[in-house]
Amino acid sequence: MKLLYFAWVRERIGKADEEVEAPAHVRTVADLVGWLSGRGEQYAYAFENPKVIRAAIDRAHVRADTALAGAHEIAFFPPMTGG
Amino acid sequence: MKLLYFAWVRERIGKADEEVEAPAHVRTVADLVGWLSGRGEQYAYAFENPKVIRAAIDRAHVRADTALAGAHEIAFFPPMTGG
Amino acid sequence: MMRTIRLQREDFDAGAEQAALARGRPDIGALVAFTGICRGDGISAMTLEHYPGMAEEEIARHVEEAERRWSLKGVTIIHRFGRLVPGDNIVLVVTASAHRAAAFAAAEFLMDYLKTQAPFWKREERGDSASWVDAKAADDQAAERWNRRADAAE
Amino acid sequence: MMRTIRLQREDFDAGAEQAALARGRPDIGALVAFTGICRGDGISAMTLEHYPGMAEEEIARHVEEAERRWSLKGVTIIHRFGRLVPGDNIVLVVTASAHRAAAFAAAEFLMDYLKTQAPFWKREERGDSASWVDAKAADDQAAERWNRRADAAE
Repeated sequence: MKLLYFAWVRERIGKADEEVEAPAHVRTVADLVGWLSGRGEQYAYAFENPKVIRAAIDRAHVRADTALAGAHEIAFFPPMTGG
Repeated sequence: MKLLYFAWVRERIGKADEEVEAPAHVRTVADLVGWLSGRGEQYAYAFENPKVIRAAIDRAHVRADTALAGAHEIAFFPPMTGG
Repeated sequence: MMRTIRLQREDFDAGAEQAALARGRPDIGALVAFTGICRGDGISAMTLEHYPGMAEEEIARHVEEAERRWSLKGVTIIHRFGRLVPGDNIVLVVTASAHRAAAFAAAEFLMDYLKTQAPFWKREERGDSASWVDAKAADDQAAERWNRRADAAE
Repeated sequence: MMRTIRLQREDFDAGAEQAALARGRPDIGALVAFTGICRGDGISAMTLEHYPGMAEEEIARHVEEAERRWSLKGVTIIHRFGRLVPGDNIVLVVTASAHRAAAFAAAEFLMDYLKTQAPFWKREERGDSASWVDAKAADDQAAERWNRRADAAE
């Protein structure tokens, strides 16, 4: 699946997007955050406070306990500051 | 003192303004409405329902029990419908 | 605070008024504009009568009240009088503030008061007849809520 | 209902957008426009990042929600992205309705949601340093009140 990162999540990870194959035990958004955090210190830094991380699956806001099944595009970003 | 009439109050009375000398017993806005109502049927028609008549003394909204003392310009009109 | 109040027979340019209020003012973060337009629901024209002198003073009093309640950077109010046809502009209220909550609240407050306290009267033409518009209870209630609330937000 | 949603790097003409929404529509009696402007309180510039695709979809969902809650004749939303300097326009929300209460409420609702739900992020430059703007609790509370209230006023 495709991952997208925005704002300081993107800056900390050091890339705007990537393709990943997560292992089978990664079933929810929270699982994915945990798995990504173990991939390197830039990921650990980006996700150090999971409570402030927002996620979207296929362009719609989702909660951390949402299942990843069927997701094509998953985005991680800080709270929005538009308007 | 100078009287001004607006909207259907003006139309019913048949004039936009006039100078009057009210007798001494006319002390409040309500007294003035009563006295004017006795001056002819066009006035009686204009003031037939005193509850809906609004008044201003010297360009500020006033209540019916407001004293006329010192008033230069008294206006009568229906509820406002601006905006 | 920049304050502009105009009563006029002529049309106004809502966009130009908004731009004029914000120009060169980097302390303004929020601009709210309300434009009231003559609707065509069965009427062929509308004539707005006003009380010259009092109308300006009454509007100025409410602008001062809005300035006391909210932190405003500028207010522009333009109210037309005379004969208007459907689609014509009637009234413009523009409020400027650092933040949106104050600008929105002040614009609503000013419109509610214009509707019920500013000395203007509308006469509508429908076919061959003309009649004075009755004041709406809903407008009185909208204005009344500002007396109940102490929420001088922002 | 006329609906325009645009995300763009270029500036917009708030007055022209308002005029375009109302033109030839004598059923519109009330037009409310909110313009958000980049303030100059210590910042030299601001860069707005957004999530292309999701931003448009998220805004469209909230416009649909506003249409369900209020009787609207038209909505225009324009949100800029890229680098802006103090005084630059950031966002425009225009709502049109027969009556003012619906137009005001819908414009406030849409702004509250743009602030907290639309995928945009602001990065401010102050002197030599730049930092991402923190989300404000006040904005979350402003958006939250629409979930509590059932006052779909006209």
